[in-house]
Amino acid sequence: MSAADTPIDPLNPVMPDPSALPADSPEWRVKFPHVNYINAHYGIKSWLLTKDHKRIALLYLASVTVFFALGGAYAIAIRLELLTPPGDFVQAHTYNKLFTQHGIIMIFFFLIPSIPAVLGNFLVPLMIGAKDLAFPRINLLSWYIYIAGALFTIWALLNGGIDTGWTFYVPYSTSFSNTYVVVAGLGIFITGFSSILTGLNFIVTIHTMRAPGMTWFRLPLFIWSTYATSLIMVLGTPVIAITILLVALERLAHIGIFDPRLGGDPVLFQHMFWFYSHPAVYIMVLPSMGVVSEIVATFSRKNIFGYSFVAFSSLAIAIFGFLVWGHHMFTSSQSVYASMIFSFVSFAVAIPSAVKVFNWTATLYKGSISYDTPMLYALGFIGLFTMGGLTGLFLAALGMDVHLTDTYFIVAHFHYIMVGGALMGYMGGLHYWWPKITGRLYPEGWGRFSALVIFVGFNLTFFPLFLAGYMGMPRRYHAYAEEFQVLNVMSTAGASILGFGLLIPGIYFLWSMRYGKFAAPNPWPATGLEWRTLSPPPTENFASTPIVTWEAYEFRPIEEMEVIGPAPEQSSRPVPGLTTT
Amino acid sequence: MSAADIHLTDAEQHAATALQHHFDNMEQQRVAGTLGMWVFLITEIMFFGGLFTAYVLYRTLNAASFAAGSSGLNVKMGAANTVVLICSSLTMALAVFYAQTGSRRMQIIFLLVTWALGATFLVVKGFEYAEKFRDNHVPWLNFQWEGKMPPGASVPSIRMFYWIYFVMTGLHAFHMIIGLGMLGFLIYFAWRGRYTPEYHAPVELGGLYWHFVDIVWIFLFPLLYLLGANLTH
Amino acid sequence: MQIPLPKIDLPRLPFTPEQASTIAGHVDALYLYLILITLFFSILVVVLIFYFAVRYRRRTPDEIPPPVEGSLVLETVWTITPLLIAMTIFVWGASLYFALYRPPTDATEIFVVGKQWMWKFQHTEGLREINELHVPVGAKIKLTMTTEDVIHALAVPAFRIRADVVPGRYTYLWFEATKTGRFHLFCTEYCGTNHSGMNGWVVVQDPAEYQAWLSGGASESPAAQGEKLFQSLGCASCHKMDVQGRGPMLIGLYGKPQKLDNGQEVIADDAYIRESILDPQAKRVLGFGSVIAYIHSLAAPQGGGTANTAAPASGSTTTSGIAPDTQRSNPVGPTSPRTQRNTGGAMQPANANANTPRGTPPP
Amino acid sequence: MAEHIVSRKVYFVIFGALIFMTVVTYFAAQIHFQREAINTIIALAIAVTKATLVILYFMHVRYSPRLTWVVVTAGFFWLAIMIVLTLSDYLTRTQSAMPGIK
Repeated sequence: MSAADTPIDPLNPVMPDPSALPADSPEWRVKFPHVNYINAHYGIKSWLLTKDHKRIALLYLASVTVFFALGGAYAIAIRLELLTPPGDFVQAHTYNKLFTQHGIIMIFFFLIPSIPAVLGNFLVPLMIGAKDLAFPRINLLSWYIYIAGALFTIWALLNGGIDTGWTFYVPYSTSFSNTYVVVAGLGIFITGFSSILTGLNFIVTIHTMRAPGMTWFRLPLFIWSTYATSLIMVLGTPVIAITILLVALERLAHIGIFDPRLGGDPVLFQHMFWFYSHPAVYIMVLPSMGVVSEIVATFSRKNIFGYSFVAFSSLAIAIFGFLVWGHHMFTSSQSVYASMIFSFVSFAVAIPSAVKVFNWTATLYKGSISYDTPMLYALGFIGLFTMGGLTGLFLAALGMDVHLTDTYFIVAHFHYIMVGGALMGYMGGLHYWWPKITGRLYPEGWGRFSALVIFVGFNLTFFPLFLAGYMGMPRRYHAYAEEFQVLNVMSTAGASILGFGLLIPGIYFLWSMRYGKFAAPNPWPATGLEWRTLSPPPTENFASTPIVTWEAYEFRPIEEMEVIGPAPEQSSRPVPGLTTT
Repeated sequence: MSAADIHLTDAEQHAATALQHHFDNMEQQRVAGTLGMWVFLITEIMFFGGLFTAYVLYRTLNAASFAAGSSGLNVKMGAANTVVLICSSLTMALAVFYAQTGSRRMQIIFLLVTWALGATFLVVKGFEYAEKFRDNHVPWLNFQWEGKMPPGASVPSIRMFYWIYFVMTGLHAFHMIIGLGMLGFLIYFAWRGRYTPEYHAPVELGGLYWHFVDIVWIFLFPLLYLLGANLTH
Repeated sequence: MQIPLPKIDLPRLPFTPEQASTIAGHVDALYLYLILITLFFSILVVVLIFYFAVRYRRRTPDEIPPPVEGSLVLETVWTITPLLIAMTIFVWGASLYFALYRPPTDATEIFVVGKQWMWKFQHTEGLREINELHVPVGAKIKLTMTTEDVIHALAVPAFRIRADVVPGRYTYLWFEATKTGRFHLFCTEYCGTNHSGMNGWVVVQDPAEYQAWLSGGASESPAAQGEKLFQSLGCASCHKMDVQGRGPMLIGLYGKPQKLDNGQEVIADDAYIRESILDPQAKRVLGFGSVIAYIHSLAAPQGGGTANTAAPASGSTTTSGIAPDTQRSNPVGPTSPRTQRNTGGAMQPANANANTPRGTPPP
Repeated sequence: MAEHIVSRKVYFVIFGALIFMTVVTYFAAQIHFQREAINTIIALAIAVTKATLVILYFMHVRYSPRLTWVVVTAGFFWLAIMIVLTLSDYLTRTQSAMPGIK
């Protein structure tokens, strides 16, 4: 009987003989894991007071998952209500709260923090070869701010909710809604600062903390897109903060800045709101584009076709994204000339997105393509994002938008970008870096299966809504006209498949944290710096500051991609609780 | 600038005890801090920017009302406060200078003077607010308009001018209060001798913040106070 | 200036609403163009992805394909081509937009007021309607719109028109209906609890029929006249057609047994319906006593505005110190700049100073 | 790149200029010009100059790396985007072909 089979008595631990175990076998890894960021410290305090960007990423992962589940539950309720034309499942007032809260939670508490705060936090220092973000304490603070904002919002939800739509259009939100607008607004206001601090941290880190040799054009494309995202966070978020502040003041003290009865202008609110909220769409989808660039390169073992075009298209999207907000207001009584400017720039901003899609596709050419789960998500992303982007052209076209805006066409379009784009990228990224984050592999078969289920469920949910939209079905309708029912039944059926598909990864990710196979430092293999340290990485990421001498996505045989960090044998130490010393 | 561009000797690196673990050297830490502060300041620009946008819009639409509203403000107090803030910016800059050159005593003196000037600003602001309250010019509490009514002006728009005045100066005053708290920290740590010519980033960053708040006022003063000054004659 | 649009005769595509206005065919033509572009690019991308994914699938685990250099020519091509295509869409879309938002000068004006949660229409002849708009076929109609409370949006999918209705300002829409019939009309800017109930119909009639309707609708059937009364007397605000309102739903009621709140059951025949209209409390349907209980509670005289009785949202807890009735007692604005001439003071502005819309009323 | 220490003399010169401009703007505002725009232009021109001096000298941007220049410019540029594009709606409404909006 070998030492590995001996049951260990936790009260009287006996040190097994290391020589009886083959080095770096699974048994070895259980008994002698290398010191990494997860096992370096124990106890709840070591997590809540951590300044390690990787641990903060996990804190974010846990919190956004909770909010995703909550937002998803609202989505299911909405789809159930829309199964039949009359409003029979919930009251109209309740339904209005459902879609408002679905929107607020999914946008401000899931999509905006998801990739930047979870994957970005984890990966930015690893990818550029730094020990941590530039301001670790501010990083932790931003998580606490996020939680504080979340608590405010949850308080508003528990106390009766909010029914203004996530867009908070005045004067409904300021003078007519009898719900918890100020509290929920305060929650979003606070959470905004979390987003600002995260973006600030990334910008400074990427500028000042790159490892020697890591020039701008050797950066992984994920870093470029995170950088572009951070620019939007920093430049846009303060505007939504002041806007919400003004809404609250208007509501509490009738300052009249938006209220026409006091000389204000409700359309000004829309300008200020969309100044942030349109670029916010790019906060959600740009990081996904970065993830997809990484995945496509790794799983076709090819350098990204037109690297610099993809890199600069991220910046172009971030910058031009600030010039197009008026396309949300074509029917709002905005000046027709202003509409023309905004429409024109909207078409211009479509180009960098198209360039990205073409470059990803071209990257596959003469590659060595494997169909691992992250790649399925990435390919799904390209297809769905293409659909979402092209339907965006419908909405940017002025005369067309008049017929389509505020219908289900809009709903379908932005879900193709938000779910088909941002969520697919997030799921792909989570699978791709899961071995690095946890040191364990997820079950590949289940991964592929759920990716397909999600893809099918997603399309069934949202494609019919394009048709319903063109037929004229208005959005945010609790009860709708009979002629739209067939499409809505399809959508609800799709939503149940989508919901089921999303449950599967939830289960196997949890399972794999304990039972998954151990991951090698570079399981795929990929080229980024993050793959040259151990899985999971040690607290300071690399044993010594890496010196980068290779270009981005320079694929070489795996033996040549040495691990910068202590070999597992050297760094091993017994699991606490099993030591005798 | 990346770490690759930075070449410092080991001795220099280890000399600095204030170096945080994840930075390679003091220079990198200082550059990161400064850049971080500047990025923070542009978020502040955008934060105030929302109010400036509202101001510009409504002023364009209701120019007469805004001029009328402005004529009800106390230009002398506004100008006095402008001078106070400019003085405080000078003293703050000098405090940074003495931190850079390593004079603990002068540093503390100038930080204290800056603090006092900031407090003066707030006191004057307080008197101004009290005056507005006396004149029944506080929209939430007691707004009544009996002042100038040039052609084209309307009371709701004048009331809105006063709202914008209170929100903008209130937000600015809030930033001043935060600045005073920050100066308090700087004074305490300067007194403890924490800041040396090698490590004085907090003083420098505090200075950037203080000057930014000054700049906001430099714009608020003409936009709010001077707009209707010619009406009072 | 009116940009003349060429005549377009496009057959109705699947999953599109009826084309019932002169502009509808143009919008559908642009739609078709956009669909073709979408199909072209998505099929291109999907086919390429599938082809590459199969053709270049990984054959050995340690295979490393040689890197491929980028191509400036390709990048330029796929930057410029989409840009050119996008510009064609932009020009087409913008010209339609101008056509949609420039009412012809010879159009007949109809005034529209949105209100939580109903549409009020007023013809220049003085006739008023709620949630239903009668127009003659082939006439150019210009809608001059505003709202009493929040932002609404008027949309008629069959006409492919839509515009927000903004408090404190007039907005405009125009259309020329090309076929008779009843077409859905929706509020499409979220406006509160009963947003989805804020819809109705545009009834397009032959000019002769329309004239008859204008002059009192003598030629209409009793049922149609009754419906008009049902709408105009406000019955419809509680007895709703599609959702359960404050009063019992009337669809499928006639001739069926009804449970009453005193435990009895009656057949909803002519006599019962007549009695219920004249004396609603005589036999009350089970579960609908709350409005009556509310009316009872009003027995003691109360001050305050009853001018606008739109009740606040259910469960009206006020969170922010704004009492719902203080918000509502000051409804904005007149129906239209011309109301005074047509209707006397019935729809005078409540607070002329604050409510003056930013724009000057049309001449 | 080492830190640049600005001399005290520079600070005092800038301070003098700032105070001088404050006095000028104060008295210029009392003058009743025929066109009111002139008052605004003078006041704003002085404010922009003062802010620029503070940024360049008190905030050391003049002696800072190019990145700082970019950051500062970006901040004001984005503010300009917000104001200009918002006004592009309101100001072109006056020439709008939509009748009634004059």
